[in-house]
Amino acid sequence: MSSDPADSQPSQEGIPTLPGTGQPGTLQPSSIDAIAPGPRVEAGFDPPTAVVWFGVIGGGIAWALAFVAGYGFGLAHCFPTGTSLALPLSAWQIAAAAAALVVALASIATSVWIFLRTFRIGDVAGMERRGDGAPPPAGRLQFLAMVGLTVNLLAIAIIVMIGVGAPILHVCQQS
Amino acid sequence: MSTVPGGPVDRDTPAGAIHLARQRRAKPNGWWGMVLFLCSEVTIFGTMIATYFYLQFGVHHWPPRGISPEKVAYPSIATGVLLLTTFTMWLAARAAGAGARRTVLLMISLSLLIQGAFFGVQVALMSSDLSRFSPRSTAYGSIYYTLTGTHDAHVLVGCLLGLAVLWFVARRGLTDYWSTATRALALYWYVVNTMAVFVLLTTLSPSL
Amino acid sequence: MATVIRPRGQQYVDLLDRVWGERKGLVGWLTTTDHKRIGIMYFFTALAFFGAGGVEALLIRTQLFGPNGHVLSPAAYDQIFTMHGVTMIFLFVIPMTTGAFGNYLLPLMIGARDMAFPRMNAVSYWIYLASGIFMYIALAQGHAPNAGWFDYVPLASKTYSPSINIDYYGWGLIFNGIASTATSINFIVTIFKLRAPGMSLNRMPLFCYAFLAVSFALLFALPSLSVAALFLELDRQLGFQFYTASHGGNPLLWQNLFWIFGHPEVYIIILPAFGIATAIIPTFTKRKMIFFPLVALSEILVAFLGFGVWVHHMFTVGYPTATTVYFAAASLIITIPSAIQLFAWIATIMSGTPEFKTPLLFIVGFILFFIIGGLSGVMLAAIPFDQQVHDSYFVIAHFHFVIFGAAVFPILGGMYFWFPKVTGRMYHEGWGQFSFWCTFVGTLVTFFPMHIVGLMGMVRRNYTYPAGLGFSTLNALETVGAFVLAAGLVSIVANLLISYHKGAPAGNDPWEGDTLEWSTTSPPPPYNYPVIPTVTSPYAMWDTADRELDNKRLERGEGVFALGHRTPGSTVQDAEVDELLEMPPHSIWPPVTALALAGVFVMLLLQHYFIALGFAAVIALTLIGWHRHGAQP
Amino acid sequence: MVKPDPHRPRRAATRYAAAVVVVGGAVVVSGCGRQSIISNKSPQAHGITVLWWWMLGVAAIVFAGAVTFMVIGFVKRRTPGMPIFGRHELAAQMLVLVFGIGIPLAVLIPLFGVSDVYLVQQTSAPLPGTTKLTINVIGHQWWWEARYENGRAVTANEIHIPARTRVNVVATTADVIHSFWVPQLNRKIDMIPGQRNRVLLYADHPGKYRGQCSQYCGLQHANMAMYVIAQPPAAFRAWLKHMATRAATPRTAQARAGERLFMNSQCASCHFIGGTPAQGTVGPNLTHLESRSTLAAGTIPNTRRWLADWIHNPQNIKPGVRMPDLGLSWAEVHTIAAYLEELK
Repeated sequence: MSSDPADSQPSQEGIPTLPGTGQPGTLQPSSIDAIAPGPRVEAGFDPPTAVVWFGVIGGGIAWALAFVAGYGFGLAHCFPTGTSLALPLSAWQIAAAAAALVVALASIATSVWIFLRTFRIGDVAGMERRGDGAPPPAGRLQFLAMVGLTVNLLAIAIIVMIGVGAPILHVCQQS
Repeated sequence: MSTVPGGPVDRDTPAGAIHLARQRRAKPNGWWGMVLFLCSEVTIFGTMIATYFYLQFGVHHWPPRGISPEKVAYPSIATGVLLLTTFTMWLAARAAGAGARRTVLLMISLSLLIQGAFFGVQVALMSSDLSRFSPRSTAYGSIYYTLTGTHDAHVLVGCLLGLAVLWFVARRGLTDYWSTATRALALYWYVVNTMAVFVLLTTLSPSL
Repeated sequence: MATVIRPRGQQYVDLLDRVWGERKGLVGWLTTTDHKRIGIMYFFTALAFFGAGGVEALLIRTQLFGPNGHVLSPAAYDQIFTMHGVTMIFLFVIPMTTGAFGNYLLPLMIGARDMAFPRMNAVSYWIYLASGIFMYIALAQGHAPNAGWFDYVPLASKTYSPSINIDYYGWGLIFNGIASTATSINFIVTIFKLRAPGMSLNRMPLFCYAFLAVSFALLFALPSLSVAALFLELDRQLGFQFYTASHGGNPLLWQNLFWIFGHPEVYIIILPAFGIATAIIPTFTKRKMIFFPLVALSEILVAFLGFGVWVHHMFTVGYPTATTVYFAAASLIITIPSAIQLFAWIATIMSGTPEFKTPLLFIVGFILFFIIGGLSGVMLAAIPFDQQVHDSYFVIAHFHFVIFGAAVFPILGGMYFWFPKVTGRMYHEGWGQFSFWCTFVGTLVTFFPMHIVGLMGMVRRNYTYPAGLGFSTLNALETVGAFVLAAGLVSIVANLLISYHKGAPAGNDPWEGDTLEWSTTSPPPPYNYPVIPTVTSPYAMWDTADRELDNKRLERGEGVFALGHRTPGSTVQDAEVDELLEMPPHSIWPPVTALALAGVFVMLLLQHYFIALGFAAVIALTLIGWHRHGAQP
Repeated sequence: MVKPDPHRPRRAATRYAAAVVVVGGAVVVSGCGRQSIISNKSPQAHGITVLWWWMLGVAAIVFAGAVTFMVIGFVKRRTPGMPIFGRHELAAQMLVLVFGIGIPLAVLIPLFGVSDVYLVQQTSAPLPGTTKLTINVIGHQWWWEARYENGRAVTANEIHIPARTRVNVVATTADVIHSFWVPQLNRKIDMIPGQRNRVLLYADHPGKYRGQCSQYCGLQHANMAMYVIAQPPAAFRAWLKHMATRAATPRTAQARAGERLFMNSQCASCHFIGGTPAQGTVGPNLTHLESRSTLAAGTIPNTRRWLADWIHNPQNIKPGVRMPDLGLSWAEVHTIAAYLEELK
């Protein structure tokens, strides 16, 4: 690569020596590896990551477990061989749903708390800026909280549906 | 304008590796890759264990008539011994972070001995089982041998991985890449050991 | 070299060009680890399989043009409809979305220079290619799988399918699954660790959320399929008894395992389409997505809930109602995330300034089809109705509206949308809009009447149907529609091929797009960005100040990382720069490894287990060679 | 580049509205089909049809609403500038909340209650003691076997039931998975190896209702149809009594020759004819073959010509069928046909 007179800016440097190729170079690795770190607003409010994520997925996981348990109990009990469960099937199903509901409520409470802590009433545009793209951690927290609110809402709906629906039906009536 | 650690630092020297391990806030890519791979492996074991019970629900006699329930003693002892490697691998991973090459080599070789022994025992147990019942006669046999066989295969692969890491760490020293690899190997064994417990409980469930 | 007046900072660009330059020609393609070239290879391979699957579809439609058709023999028909399903799902849609679009665009959108594991990325492609060839060898031999893509036992067992057909299916899917698993791991780590500085979770483009969801879904769904297929092959080749009811096995085990994979699979197919839609809509409405957090959430939530609905494919197998109700509930609620997204898109179009260019037209078509398919999906979550129309043409209509109308239309729109970025040239708008209307009408005419014949009692997977049940007219109409649809698809490919040679230069950002990929040149250089961009919102390209800053930093040589294949790694949640990663150079080992793996599976297919073991040893050796340079895997 | 024609999306909208209307009409038309779920002939099928019409109505409203919104967006598309921040942000967000979460929840939960908790109990297996008659229907590749409670009456592909009577069908399979489906009478039920699934059959009126195997079961899945024939109870009892009798003895000489030929050829090893040496159970029971209107599971009508063609070369009519091509001469074929025609 020829160094041409046209390039006479102060920031102009030659090409550094590359690993392997024996070309002359003067560029300083430190300057070429320098970067401004990602912008970050210092956190006034920054709860532990685990808490935040419990607020996001707690209800979902609870539903998943209740659902697997209910399906498992149902199959175990209603298979031709009929494994006995000590308690009636519906009791197990209600218990699983109830337990899940408690967890889901705890989870939604968490996300509501975080949402309120990170949410400021402002003009529409302000909300928009907060809603997407506000600097972390506040912006990220509010984002996750909003997600958690919705996830848990749906999780609660579905837990109630199975908790009520399954016991109403005849035990082991083949569909 | 701050300098990114790891840029000027040469990550292919032990010194650079230690520096990186110290200043990292996030887990390295290799670590994440192994974690996700293990998610997939755990799902495989979960599916097989679920299969075991699904098949059990469907039949009146489990294990089927003519097949005596598994003996509890030997498999339990073997698994118990295997669990020791959780500790040795943890030590290896920690030493890798600190750049203590000798400790890493020692701990991995120690684990390899135990794991190899475990594999041998498993093979012996399986051959004795095969003399008692065949995977072709009933679904019980099929899932029993597939489940245990899958776990043994994971142990074998783990041993091969261990040998590879041992060799490269010995030859290259604890570069960032191979110290991450050591930590990933440790993760792998944590999961394989955990699965060993679940597989054991599943296969012994008729005898308990 | 002629002396040129270079802009300030040009020398860094020259340096990057030198460092990242790849080999030319065929060798270059074989050994490449560049996510863009791999994406392009994925694209053309998937397109080829799309063609094959399309031809199979046309054969099916021709056979069903009238009652008692004689185009295909029953045996041929069974192979064709099975291969149509397998091809479209495993060899076209997934590779086209995750493979082509994901590979090419994800690193660009998050401002990285490559995937987290470039060589693993390459090996996934080669494995996918090999698995596709593996399955099509079967068809060439006339031994293609013939028990349907769902491959129910005992029909697929050795007793009722003694020939090798089903073994191609079993081993082929495990083989293919390895590639997808590797890809999804790669995507997740890339999204977690390689995001540009400042791209915290709440600033990640929605496209990336879609692909994150897909990757997780694949990661947890595929093992179930692989295990099911493994059991199947153990049954078939070694005489195990997993699925034989008379020996304590259970045929429903297959159905459970298959659909635990099979339903998430449906969302794996549709989610990238959501991602593409959420990339196209803001650009052409010049408006941010309404409710960014909820849209991101919906993409993840659909994938999550998708794991809780599988038995709605099995409502007729006679399970107790007390268990099926769980799945009915999930199947109903899962429509809500989709509804959120749907109305977010509609509201965005409604409150923005939509410019109905071809890509947006395809998205509008996608929205309309997705509503139809979604509504019929809700109906199928009503157990009694599902038990009535299950395995009828109503179901075919439903999932073709979802999978073709809703999953493929955004792919087509995306092809137009990113064509300027990938090729540096514009497509022909007039032809583009023609091709849209052709495809749109074709889809409608092909698949809509299927609802009606389904309600009239026409059963799926029949190679023929009798006259006198009222199916004939509508089936003829469907066949005509299928050919119109095919014409539309051909016109798209033709448009793009011609534009590639004759199209007007596009420039960096023809659409005033909102995501980072529009900031670099078209086509992007091997290193994607001369300067790693910093991000302060999910619509990076609309934050012009940030982009100005990038140019200034290039002049100062900040963040160019030109001393090797380097890209910054960042923290998972808030994307703060954490370390500087060393990317591996091009390598010949990925294709070699894939080849050895292919050897393993061919030998398993032919039941030469020891030779298979030998090939496995070869793989181990290649992996040793792989690490000779000791760079990132 | 071409400017988008301002009328296109509205055309799309109207086209869609039209399509919705069309499907409505066409579905009504389809009601006359002999296998249509719309022309229901039992309380169960009726319940499902009503559910379908309600769901279609709601779906049409949702679809129309969505299209309207997009048309509005199209009409207003000329609003100038580049509003990176929407002017109606709150309104738009509310729209998403209401139409994305609120209304769906309000619709889906009732749907769940009505269909998956209430109606499902009508269409699922009849509770013990609520049925008057049990029929064992066994799926074979590719035909249906029907065995009546008392075990003596056995027939194939044409299942007679008494009208206005709750019949308990036990659906099992002899080989692969099949699915028993008579759309006009009730939902379908799969036939799974190792499982005894049950479904309720009830017909409001006497009549002939077509059914078909609806789970892919191999090469001739397409030609595995059956008829459910609902008769007035008295007629049904007579039919059942007749079914339980042994086969009629052939009267003509040709028929007797046919009987000998039948018993000495491979036929007898697969087929069952009551009161004769033919005790095979692989193929359909032929004791009262002539009482059926179709052959080969609804593939061809049961006439002399078709019967002869079938015996002569079944593989030509139903490729892959288990019945082999016996290579009989036409003379032999007609002798056997003559015998079978006597089996009233």
